[in-house]
Amino acid sequence: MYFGLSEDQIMLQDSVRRFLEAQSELEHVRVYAEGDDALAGQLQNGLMELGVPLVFIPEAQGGLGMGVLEAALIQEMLGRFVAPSAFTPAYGMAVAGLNVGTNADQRNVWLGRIVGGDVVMGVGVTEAVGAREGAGLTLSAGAVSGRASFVMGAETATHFLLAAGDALVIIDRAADGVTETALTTIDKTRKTIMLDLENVTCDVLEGSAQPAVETMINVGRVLLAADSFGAAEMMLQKAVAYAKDREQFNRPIASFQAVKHMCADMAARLEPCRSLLWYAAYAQDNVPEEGPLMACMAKSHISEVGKFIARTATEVHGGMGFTDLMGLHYWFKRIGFNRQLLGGPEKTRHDAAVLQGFSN
Amino acid sequence: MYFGLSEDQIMLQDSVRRFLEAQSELEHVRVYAEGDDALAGQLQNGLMELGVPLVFIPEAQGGLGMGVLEAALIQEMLGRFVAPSAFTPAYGMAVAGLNVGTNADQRNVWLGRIVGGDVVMGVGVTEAVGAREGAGLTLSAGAVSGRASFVMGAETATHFLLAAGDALVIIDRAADGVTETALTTIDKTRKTIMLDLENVTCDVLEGSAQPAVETMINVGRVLLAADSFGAAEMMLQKAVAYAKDREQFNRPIASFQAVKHMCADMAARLEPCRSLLWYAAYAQDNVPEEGPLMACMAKSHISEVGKFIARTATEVHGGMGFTDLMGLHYWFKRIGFNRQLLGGPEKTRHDAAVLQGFSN
Amino acid sequence: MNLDFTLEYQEFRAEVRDFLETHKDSAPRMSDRGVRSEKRRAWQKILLEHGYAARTLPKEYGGHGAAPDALKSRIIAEEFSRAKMPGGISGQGINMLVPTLLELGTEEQKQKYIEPTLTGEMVWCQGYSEPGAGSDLAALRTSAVLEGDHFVVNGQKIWTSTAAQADMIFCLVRTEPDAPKHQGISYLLFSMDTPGIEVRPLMTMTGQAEFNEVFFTDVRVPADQIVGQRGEGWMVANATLTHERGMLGDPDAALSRLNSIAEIMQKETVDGAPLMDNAVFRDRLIALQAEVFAMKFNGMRLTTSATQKKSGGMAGMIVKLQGCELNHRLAELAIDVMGEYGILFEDSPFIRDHGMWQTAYMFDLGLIIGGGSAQIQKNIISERGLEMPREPKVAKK
Amino acid sequence: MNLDFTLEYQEFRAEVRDFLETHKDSAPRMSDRGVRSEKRRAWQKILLEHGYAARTLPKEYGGHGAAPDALKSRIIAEEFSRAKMPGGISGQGINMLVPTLLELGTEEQKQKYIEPTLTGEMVWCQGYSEPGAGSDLAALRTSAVLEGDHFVVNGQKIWTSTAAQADMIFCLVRTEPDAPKHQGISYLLFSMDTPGIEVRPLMTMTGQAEFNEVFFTDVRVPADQIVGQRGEGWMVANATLTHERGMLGDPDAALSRLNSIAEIMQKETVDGAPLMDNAVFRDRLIALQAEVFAMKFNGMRLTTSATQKKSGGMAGMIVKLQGCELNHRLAELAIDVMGEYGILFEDSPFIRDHGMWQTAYMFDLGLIIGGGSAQIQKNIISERGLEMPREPKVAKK
Repeated sequence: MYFGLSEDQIMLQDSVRRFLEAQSELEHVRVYAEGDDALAGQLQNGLMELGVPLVFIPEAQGGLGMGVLEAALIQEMLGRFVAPSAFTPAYGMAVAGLNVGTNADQRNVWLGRIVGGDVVMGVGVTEAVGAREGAGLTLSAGAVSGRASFVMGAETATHFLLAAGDALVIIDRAADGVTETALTTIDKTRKTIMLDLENVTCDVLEGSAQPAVETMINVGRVLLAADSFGAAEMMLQKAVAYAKDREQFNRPIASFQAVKHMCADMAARLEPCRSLLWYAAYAQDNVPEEGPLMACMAKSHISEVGKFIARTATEVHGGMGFTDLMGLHYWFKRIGFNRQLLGGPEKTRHDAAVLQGFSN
Repeated sequence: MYFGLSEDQIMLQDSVRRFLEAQSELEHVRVYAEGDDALAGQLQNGLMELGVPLVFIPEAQGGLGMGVLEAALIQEMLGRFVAPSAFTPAYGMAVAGLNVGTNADQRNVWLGRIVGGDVVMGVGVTEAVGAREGAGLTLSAGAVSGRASFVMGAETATHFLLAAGDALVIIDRAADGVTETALTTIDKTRKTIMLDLENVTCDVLEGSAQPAVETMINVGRVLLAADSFGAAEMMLQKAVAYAKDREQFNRPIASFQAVKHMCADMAARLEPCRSLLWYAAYAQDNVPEEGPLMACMAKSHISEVGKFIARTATEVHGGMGFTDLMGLHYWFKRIGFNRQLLGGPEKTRHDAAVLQGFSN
Repeated sequence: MNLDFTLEYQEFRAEVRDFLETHKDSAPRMSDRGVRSEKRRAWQKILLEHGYAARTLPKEYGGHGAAPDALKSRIIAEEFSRAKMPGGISGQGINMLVPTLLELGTEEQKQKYIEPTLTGEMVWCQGYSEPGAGSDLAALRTSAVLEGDHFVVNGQKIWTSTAAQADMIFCLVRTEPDAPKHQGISYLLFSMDTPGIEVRPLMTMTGQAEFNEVFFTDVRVPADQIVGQRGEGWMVANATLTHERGMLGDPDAALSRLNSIAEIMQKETVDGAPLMDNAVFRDRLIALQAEVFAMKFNGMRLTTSATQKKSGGMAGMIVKLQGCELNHRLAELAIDVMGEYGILFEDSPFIRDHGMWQTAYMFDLGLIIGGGSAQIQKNIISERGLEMPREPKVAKK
Repeated sequence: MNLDFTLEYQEFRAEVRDFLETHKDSAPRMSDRGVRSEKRRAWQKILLEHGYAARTLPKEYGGHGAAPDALKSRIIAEEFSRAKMPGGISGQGINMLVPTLLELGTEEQKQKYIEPTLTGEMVWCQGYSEPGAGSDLAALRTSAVLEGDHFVVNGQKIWTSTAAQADMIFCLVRTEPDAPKHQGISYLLFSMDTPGIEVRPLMTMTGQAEFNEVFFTDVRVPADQIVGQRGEGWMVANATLTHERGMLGDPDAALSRLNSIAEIMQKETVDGAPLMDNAVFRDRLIALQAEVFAMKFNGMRLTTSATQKKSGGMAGMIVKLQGCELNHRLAELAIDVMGEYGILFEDSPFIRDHGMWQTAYMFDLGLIIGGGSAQIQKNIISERGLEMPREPKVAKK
């Protein structure tokens, strides 16, 4: 038994870390957040060169054939450096869906195009988690209509992989009948949209859509949890560093017991999340009977701990944490965004109860 | 508008406080808790001399005709000094039930006997709050059968006022067919029993039992909240005093920021409970449309704050708080007992939601 | 306990309602409430005339001269809130400087500054905090050196709201660098037009610049523009900080926030079921409702204390700590119940309640950690309220 | 990440299971597990023989002499827990004194004390804490004055578990009253039968006397009954405190507590509906389940670190703080879901799970606040784990 990362996994994560340390420092983040896509594109290209988009695609389709754990390790780093990347929807969830929910031909075609780089998927599965008033897609004669809300990955998507009732469909972003409404969210490093579709031609994936959509949601939950974990880890690190640096009453605030205990509480709550995240990611590929439950556990628990740390780390920074000067809010908002997508903690805990037969 | 206590109310509370300060110091509490009823009886007599049992009984029946607020102020003191008294069931809930749920004759008879001192009521309404497996009473041909669980006031009761389905009945404790099972609870200062009844002759109160039972529960909830409030206030006071006294690392622990902030958190959460308690008690008599809601609010919120203080005050005492030496656990357990009776916080919040049309 | 109002107060309330009904068209709209708005000043003039602003300030300085009556103040606040009408101007000039001048200013300063401040002609900002002096405010380092009949001010302030629009600043500076830190501070008043002042907006996590940084380079301030004596500035400022407590605003703001959340939960659905059907969210709503009620009643108790000219004691000391925390947690619940909609921000399509919830969630956190942070509030509660000892002095290395 | 066990470990697990199956009738029952129980000692003898107790201790002192293998230790713990079989004796003698003697004892002390301690013949108690020296343990005042070839001990200890049954005590005393507080302490071993020792049971909030106070009046201890040198006792004790970490017990204890609560919620009803139908309690259950899983996986990660002879780092440092807190909150949920039944105590009729929940609720709180309290744990995490500075020294008045 070995509960930990392999050397390869550590190397993979370190290479992404080193790249992002250089490419995604705060000044770059500010530029992305203000909507300058050039710098974000440069970061995408760098990730591409590292092979990041390929990690989760099977070798048979030209990918690197790694698992959800590797994807989570990458996403943790993207969260740690609040990098503007659609990795979770485009190269995590979409790939997971295509792996499960289609026949070999369609899989080869679409994954091949993703590997080739001429297709980047956005995903819309919000209604499969819980449909808000009026939202939802219906399929009729090979065309799809209705609203898909909170579609993820809009920054780079050329196509969208969408849950439409019992089906899973792909549409071209440029197709007739597609109306996009850009959403402004708290997190300016990722782009989310509403899609209103009217009779849009689509490729309906053959095979059973239900398990595919569920897999997409599970993988998405694990990756959002990884993102929050990475962001929370960085916030704790920043809080400790700030506390050592900042003096009040002639001593570093890190020497005040109240500040020390706030940091200790953060560390004590965050550290077990790392193991939970590793296991939840690992289980998706290796312990399938526990995959959905562990996705719920990681998403809900890391969302709660993440919120606690987002607030407490800000508090340690005092007024500075509240300003834009230190940019701490990018991490705060990233954690806030992850919390709500694909089911908030109450929803994911409810799903966990259902999975265990504790509720209907 | 005057939101506060009247001089009479302050005097009433002070007189009970002074009496209990002398009669219910820790050494006495230990004796009661070990089951020595003599000293408890002495305390009852003292309260009797102060007129405490009469406060809530209408003047028409020979009482002092005060309201729930006065009863709550007394109960707060009983909680503060963890006094072994069945005031809540015997002179709060039972009197409230008799005031509402019967005709004038029965009311005169029973309240008269209570005033006279030859009847002391215990109450059993747990099943009207929520019936656990198998419990509940049924009425048939003027006799009552079944189980009443967690009957309050067993220390002094000569009779029991019981909810039996849609009816409210009084039985003599010594009647044929009554089987008592004494319960051991965490709180050794109050006595609770199970009653198993088999065709026990009873006095069925005429009039509508439903509102009477509800009133008993509302008044009971306010008084349990008052008891927890008084106990929590004392625990905070003891924690602050201990922290000033106890030295570690050559300074009183009260000078450590972490200890100070624990005490400040307790005070900040406890103080608004005082106003909530006053209003909830006042509303029972004066704002009847808000009475049931405010009883739920006071019971649930003060239970939560009480639990927080029970734990935190114990923590401030360090290991000493955990021993029997300081007796702090009598307060801890009193708060724990109050929390669970007549509906825990989740149940009372649910009731509050129903009262506002937020739930069925 | 008597929650009825006597005839006098019932009549007073009716009077306020009449006033609001009569003048409802004179109140500036939401978009027209900036510190420089003419409509706002016209409204302020009406309020001053009727005694709904500067109610208890002396007539000789432009106030209404009424006897302090906490109950009437509360009735005014309640009725303005109920009618959704804006109250009087409430900047730091009116709330902090004016009471300070009344207590410690010279007659000339009172004459010169109070009335234009009350009418809104003269807008003030506050220069207290510095980047290196937050919770340890007395560590401030902005210097003022007397040269002839002027102080020459150099340094930097932060957290200065309305600095860009202000005519004047009341400012703490260090005039005696060698004195112990609390005894070397002076309290100066000067024009924001004085050469050498630069204002830079300070953006916060809400995406707005609610505050500014203000930089002073050789700013020359006439030496008589001082309140109190040289080196007494800390005492003068503390008088002002005490007055800050008065800025409570709508006593039932938390309750109306709570009711808005209940409305969302009743109106909006997931998978066809109203959010209110979610027992877990409902339980959180009710738990917060109990806290809101507790704070509401705590506030009523404080009003009664004030009408009796008694100190609110612990009930008063905990208001800021508990109030900010409660508002923050209300916003947190609103965001959680809205699910994905909870992350919408600013002027996004589909946003609920004009985006107030995320903004409130962050801004209230700022209030918790900002000027007079939660940590400091807890020190005050433990030291003044519970009489626990101060942190001992640290040994020199 | 590889959660499979290699053949070696699968075989080892099978071996443990075989052992447990074969010897299941030899294990003492719950009522027969006291420190003086003959059955317990017979069981300990079997465990020692098979290497399920004192597994890695040298054979020459009565141990099994196996190479340390964290995975095998974990497998043993898991299998004993699964079979609900008691493990080896685990008092403070075995867990704290024996490792200390192995590291710092004289050869004579090792020969004399280790084997009888392992077999359970010699029972120890620990004399560290004093009423005035809790979190500030080094402030202890129990004195030992050398008179001829004996130390004469006077003073008082507290929190001494099994003091009434113990043969021996390992005890910290102050031998050099004029030295700095950490340098004046010595570590003595002596018999609890020595004249001048009085043991008084210390009742706690659980209603049981889990601890004792121990009073020393002119207790004469031979001078060679010291571990380490005079004045080195603090260093010796810290070696022991480090070993305390090993006392973790059943790695899945929290999970089995959680499962018991789920069982109650599925089995018991209110108004005819199972408690599990209450969405609010269910939500709390699942939230705790996530924490239990996180701690379980954290423990697996620590086992892997140990098999690789690496430090667990932060993952290890947080175990006590988080583990106690989690157990306390599990008990809290159990009490809440049981409603009125939650307040039943001791041997009350109708009590659930033999009354374990209230006892656990209180006892776990005791663990949180007791020896090495939460406050101290947080200091350790912030200072050693996050490298934050220690509290500065307080200035002399």
